[in-house]
Amino acid sequence: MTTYMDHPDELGHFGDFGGRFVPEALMPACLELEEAFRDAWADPLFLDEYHHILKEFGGRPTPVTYCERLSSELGIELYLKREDLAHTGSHKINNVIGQALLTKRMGKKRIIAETGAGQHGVASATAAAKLGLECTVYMGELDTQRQALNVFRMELLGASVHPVTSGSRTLKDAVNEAMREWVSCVETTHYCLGSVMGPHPFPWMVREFQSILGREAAQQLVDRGVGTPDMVVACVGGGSNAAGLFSGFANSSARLIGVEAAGGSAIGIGSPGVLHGMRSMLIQSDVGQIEEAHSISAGLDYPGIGPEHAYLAASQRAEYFSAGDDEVLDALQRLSRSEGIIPALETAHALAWVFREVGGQIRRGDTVLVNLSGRGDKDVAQVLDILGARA
Amino acid sequence: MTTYMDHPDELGHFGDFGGRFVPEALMPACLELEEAFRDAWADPLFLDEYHHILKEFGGRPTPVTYCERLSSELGIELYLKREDLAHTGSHKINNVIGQALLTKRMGKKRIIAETGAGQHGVASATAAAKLGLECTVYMGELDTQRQALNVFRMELLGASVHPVTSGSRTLKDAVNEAMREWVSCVETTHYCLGSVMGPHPFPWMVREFQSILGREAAQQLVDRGVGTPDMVVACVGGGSNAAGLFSGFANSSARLIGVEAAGGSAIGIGSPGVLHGMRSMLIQSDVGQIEEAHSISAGLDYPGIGPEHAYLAASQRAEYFSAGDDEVLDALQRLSRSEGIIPALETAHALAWVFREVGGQIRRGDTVLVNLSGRGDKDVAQVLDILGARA
Amino acid sequence: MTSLDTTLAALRASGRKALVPYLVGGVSDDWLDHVRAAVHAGADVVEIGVPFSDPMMDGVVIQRAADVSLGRGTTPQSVLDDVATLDVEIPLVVMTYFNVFHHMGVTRAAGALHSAGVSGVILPDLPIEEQGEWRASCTDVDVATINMVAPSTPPARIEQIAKIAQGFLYASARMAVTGAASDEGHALDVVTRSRAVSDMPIYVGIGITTPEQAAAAARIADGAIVGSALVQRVLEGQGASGVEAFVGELRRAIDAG
Amino acid sequence: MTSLDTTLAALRASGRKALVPYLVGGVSDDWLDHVRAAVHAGADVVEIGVPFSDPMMDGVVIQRAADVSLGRGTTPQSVLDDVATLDVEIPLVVMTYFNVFHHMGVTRAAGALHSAGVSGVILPDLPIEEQGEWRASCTDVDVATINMVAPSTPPARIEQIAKIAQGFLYASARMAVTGAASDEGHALDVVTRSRAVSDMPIYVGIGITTPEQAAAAARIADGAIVGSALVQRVLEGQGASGVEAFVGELRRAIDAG
Ligand SMILES: Cc1ncc(COP(=O)(O)O)c(C=O)c1O
Ligand SMILES: Cc1ncc(COP(=O)(O)O)c(C=O)c1O
Repeated sequence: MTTYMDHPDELGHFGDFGGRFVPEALMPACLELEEAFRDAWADPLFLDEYHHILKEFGGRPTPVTYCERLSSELGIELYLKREDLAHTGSHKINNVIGQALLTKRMGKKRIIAETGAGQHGVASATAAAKLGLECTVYMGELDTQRQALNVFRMELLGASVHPVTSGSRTLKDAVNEAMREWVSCVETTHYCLGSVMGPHPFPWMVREFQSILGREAAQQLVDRGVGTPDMVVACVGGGSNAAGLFSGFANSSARLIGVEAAGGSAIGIGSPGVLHGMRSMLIQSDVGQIEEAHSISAGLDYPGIGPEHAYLAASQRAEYFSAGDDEVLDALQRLSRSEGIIPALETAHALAWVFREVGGQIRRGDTVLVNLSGRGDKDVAQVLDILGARA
Repeated sequence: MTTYMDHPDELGHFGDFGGRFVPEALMPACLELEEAFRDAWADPLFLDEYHHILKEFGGRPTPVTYCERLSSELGIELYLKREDLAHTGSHKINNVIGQALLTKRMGKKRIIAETGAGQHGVASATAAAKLGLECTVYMGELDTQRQALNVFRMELLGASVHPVTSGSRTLKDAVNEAMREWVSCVETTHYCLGSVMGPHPFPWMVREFQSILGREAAQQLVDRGVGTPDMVVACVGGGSNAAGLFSGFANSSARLIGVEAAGGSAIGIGSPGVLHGMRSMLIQSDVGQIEEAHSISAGLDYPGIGPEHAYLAASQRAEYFSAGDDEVLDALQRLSRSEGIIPALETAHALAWVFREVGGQIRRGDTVLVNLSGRGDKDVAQVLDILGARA
Repeated sequence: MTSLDTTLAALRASGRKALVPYLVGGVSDDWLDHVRAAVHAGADVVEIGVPFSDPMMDGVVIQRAADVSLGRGTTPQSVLDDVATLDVEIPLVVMTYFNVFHHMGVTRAAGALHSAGVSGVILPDLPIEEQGEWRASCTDVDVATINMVAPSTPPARIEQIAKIAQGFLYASARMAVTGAASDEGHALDVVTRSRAVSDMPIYVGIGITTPEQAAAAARIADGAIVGSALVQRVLEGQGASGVEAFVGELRRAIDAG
Repeated sequence: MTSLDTTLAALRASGRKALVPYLVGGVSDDWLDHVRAAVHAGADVVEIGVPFSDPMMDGVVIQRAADVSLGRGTTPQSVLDDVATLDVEIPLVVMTYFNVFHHMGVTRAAGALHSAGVSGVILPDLPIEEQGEWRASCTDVDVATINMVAPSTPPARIEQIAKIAQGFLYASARMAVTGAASDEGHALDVVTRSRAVSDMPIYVGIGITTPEQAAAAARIADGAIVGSALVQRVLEGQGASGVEAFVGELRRAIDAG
């Protein structure tokens, strides 16, 4: 039997995907990072500190919530893994605490990070503040305007935010710019990537840092006597929350479902390519130019997907679907009204798929675990604008 | 030895304060509620459900976080009880889950609530959505304008928000209006009051519902080997987060410190009076008209204080101080930068006092526990406006 | 037994149904003329509201009047000072919220009420459990403490209240704050339950808006209290003549039975 | 051994220091004239950038030029088609990002490069570990795969790279993306370390802005690569004559030693 979500190969390949497509200038840093991570991840002291901080500072473990009202409306057993309750409001904290600790372990004093809507930027700024690191966040200029409050949150946390004026001035350009900057400060600075993407060891490392949520959820379902769910569902931007969740169930009988934004569906409408240090599925033009993703949720506005997801899709261990903006808005409202939890727009993609597929992909009576990857507070102004304009 | 924070007397008195100063129309509802609460609070099934929901839905227990960087800067041992990590972002959820369960137990189908900035309104709407109750929130018209996003959050959660156009159109008028409305629907509707105020049994009941945070914190400090802190500090609006915290330490050697907003300091500049069903300390004119409180934080903009706090102050078991807007803004920024936690403006009052009083009220080396009553996300826009205008 | 008890018992004994108009003190320069007009038009008792910043039992009309009055600089003492200048033959009672007198000090407040010639006080937020000191101070100076009963008040509690009630029992016709209403609410029910345990005069109030409603209330009880409908006319600027006209209408309707 | 290896080895043997100007393909109608001008002014190799949407190793100037070019509808194939029409005596190398050729298909891309008369390719994001298939396809059609070494590249890795390198070793003078710089960076260090393990021609690039810097680079290495400073002039609209003038200055400075 194949086991899934174990180590990639020595060069960071998950099947045909992954690898380390970086300029020579960055190669030593990637190798150093890989070694540091391998070493740390086998070091009980590091693991203790990582778990201690996530527990006492990050609010872990997050609970699994049973949705009583929706379950009976839908005729399924619906559970949510509550990453919205983690510090800073999403799963992003799991990753940044790990990378910030690793930064110190490598003797570096500063992190840089890219961000789209600002969630990973806020999380990075938070980890940096907590651990006494400097932090610069690269953010597309358009996004800094759309998310001015998140810019200010990062600044409050002591980070400096660098607006990126190149290209489409959104997330993918922020990644480009962070990589460019990293070249020039790689001696003192760690690039704290926000999802299971980029060059090896990032996709593997970030998945490992996020696996805490999948492990917790699996154990929590066992503890409640639910056992293995029929289906495990997560939204996919770069794919870190999905990877974290899936890793808790990859070698169980659960179906693994990733839900991308319809306009950013790298598995659905993309093709293999190389970007940001990895070979993966990318949305690109017919001559190999990377295209912009389009979605109501900034956190899914990424034209690629983590390489391990490309592999899980190719090997059919996981299945990837997509959800459109309208059903996503409906899903956000439905969960809010029925269960008292306002989900992030990203998360609402996973919910929209579940609401749509009951009776389709989902059989009545199935037990479905959805990763509530983040809270919707950050999105409320946007949703108000959209619904207000429609009313 | 006197024991503190036990039951009030039969009529709801804490020393000279408290009582049940309500119209006859509401008296039966208050008596029914008192009986229902007494009964529920002694019923292991009710307690189980309350604790179960707070755990699996509300994110309890919240951690206690040690502030490594600030502790060493200040020369004290600073711990935070992290209510910002509770669902909806503050301690308010502890109370509303309790009251919503009680509502169902009394066979009522609807709750009404007052709110200032919207925290208690959002929490109430959340509890109502979770438990399948209807919910109407009364909110001063001025506040609905200042906090339009919170109005929309409540609406997303299925509540209807009723703008109050009387009086100063802020929190105290929202309480008046909620009470008026309660008179007309008391048969079917529970008034879910948001703090340790109002007529008996509210001050006692809400304190009991909030005591979970104090009990947790006390146990967590014991578990870590810290033992009893020298000082326990909380901000005080109505006083529910402070009451919850204090109750875990009232019969220990810890000094109990409540910090009010300088412009809403009912203990500091108020005098005894009767409002909203209770006898307590109130800010009032020289002819007994209630005055508006003024503070940068909407959640502390209340001219009164819970009667048990008035009693704790009179009996000198707890001490009450105040903090001004400027030092509060500084404190918010300092915690954010140093520890990666953006506190609510309300909470920042407690922090401002601690930062100011090290070397004064606080001896170097003291162990200080501050209740981080809520997260600052709701306040970021306002802080940006203020700091932006100054820059 | 206060003088108010004696007066109102005698009124009832005479077979006359009581009409109690409510006016907000200090709402205008000529507010005392409104009181006089009400007396002239046949009021048996006038209820005078002392405006309070947070009138929890009042609907929008009386809230607005209170705001207007406070905006003019009205204070509890200024209302009492005004009242003291009135020279009318009927009892005057004051309605306000307890904080106003609590802040004055209970003994001082009772004295001030007495000096102003006030016969009784209605404090909707001072329940019987908390009335001890207040009641004692007032009784000392012959000021009655008038209690309310509501549709939600259970029989045993009505009995408790009736036992210590002074002046009249204020029977709330409905579960609502002051303001216009178009039906009789639970008036009959509340009055019937009160009668069963008390032989005090019982006056019905809350929501009585029209002469017909006042007449209906007076038929089932010993009197009718009319507040918002009258205050509304004052706010519209109808002045003393408007008050006199409306109170006259109420009087005639009640007397017509 | 590709033809490029032979040509550049011979160039070095002749004692002439190589000058490698960089131009962005498709940036203007007359971009081929810029290439010809560079050749005319004394370039030994011309490096032609194929614009990519996400130029991770490029600074603002070259990013801007790539945007301009893409905005004109330039595609990888259109650049190669243009290049195919050039009739120049010196080797042309292409610089771009791997996705462009990955998307074409590695074998097809190698064939297209060959057909266009391109002698070598620089793909900064294709490290040696991932070059296997690419290198094989290119070698088949006599297209060299040129590798970079950076100041951060440790000696052992320089050795690994040098072992398989073709054409020349592209020595990055600094830890930075393309763009102007005012010092020599770590050029001497990188070159020294590369020399220790390789006898390939070593050309220094990244940040060479002025004739003086080019001359300095050529003194310590076998050649100098000048990109942003030249592209900047193109973006300013200096056209073929501007290119010719600047490349001429660079040539003279280098030749002056
Ligand atoms: C709440 C939330 N969920 C999901 C995502 C998508 O990222 P990933 O696919 O890496 O989990 C984001 C990214 O910003 C997010 O904020
Ligand atoms: C975060 C937070 N802290 C404190 C308060 C003050 O309320 P209390 O004194 O009842 O805890 C509020 C009220 O809105 C609040 O939102």
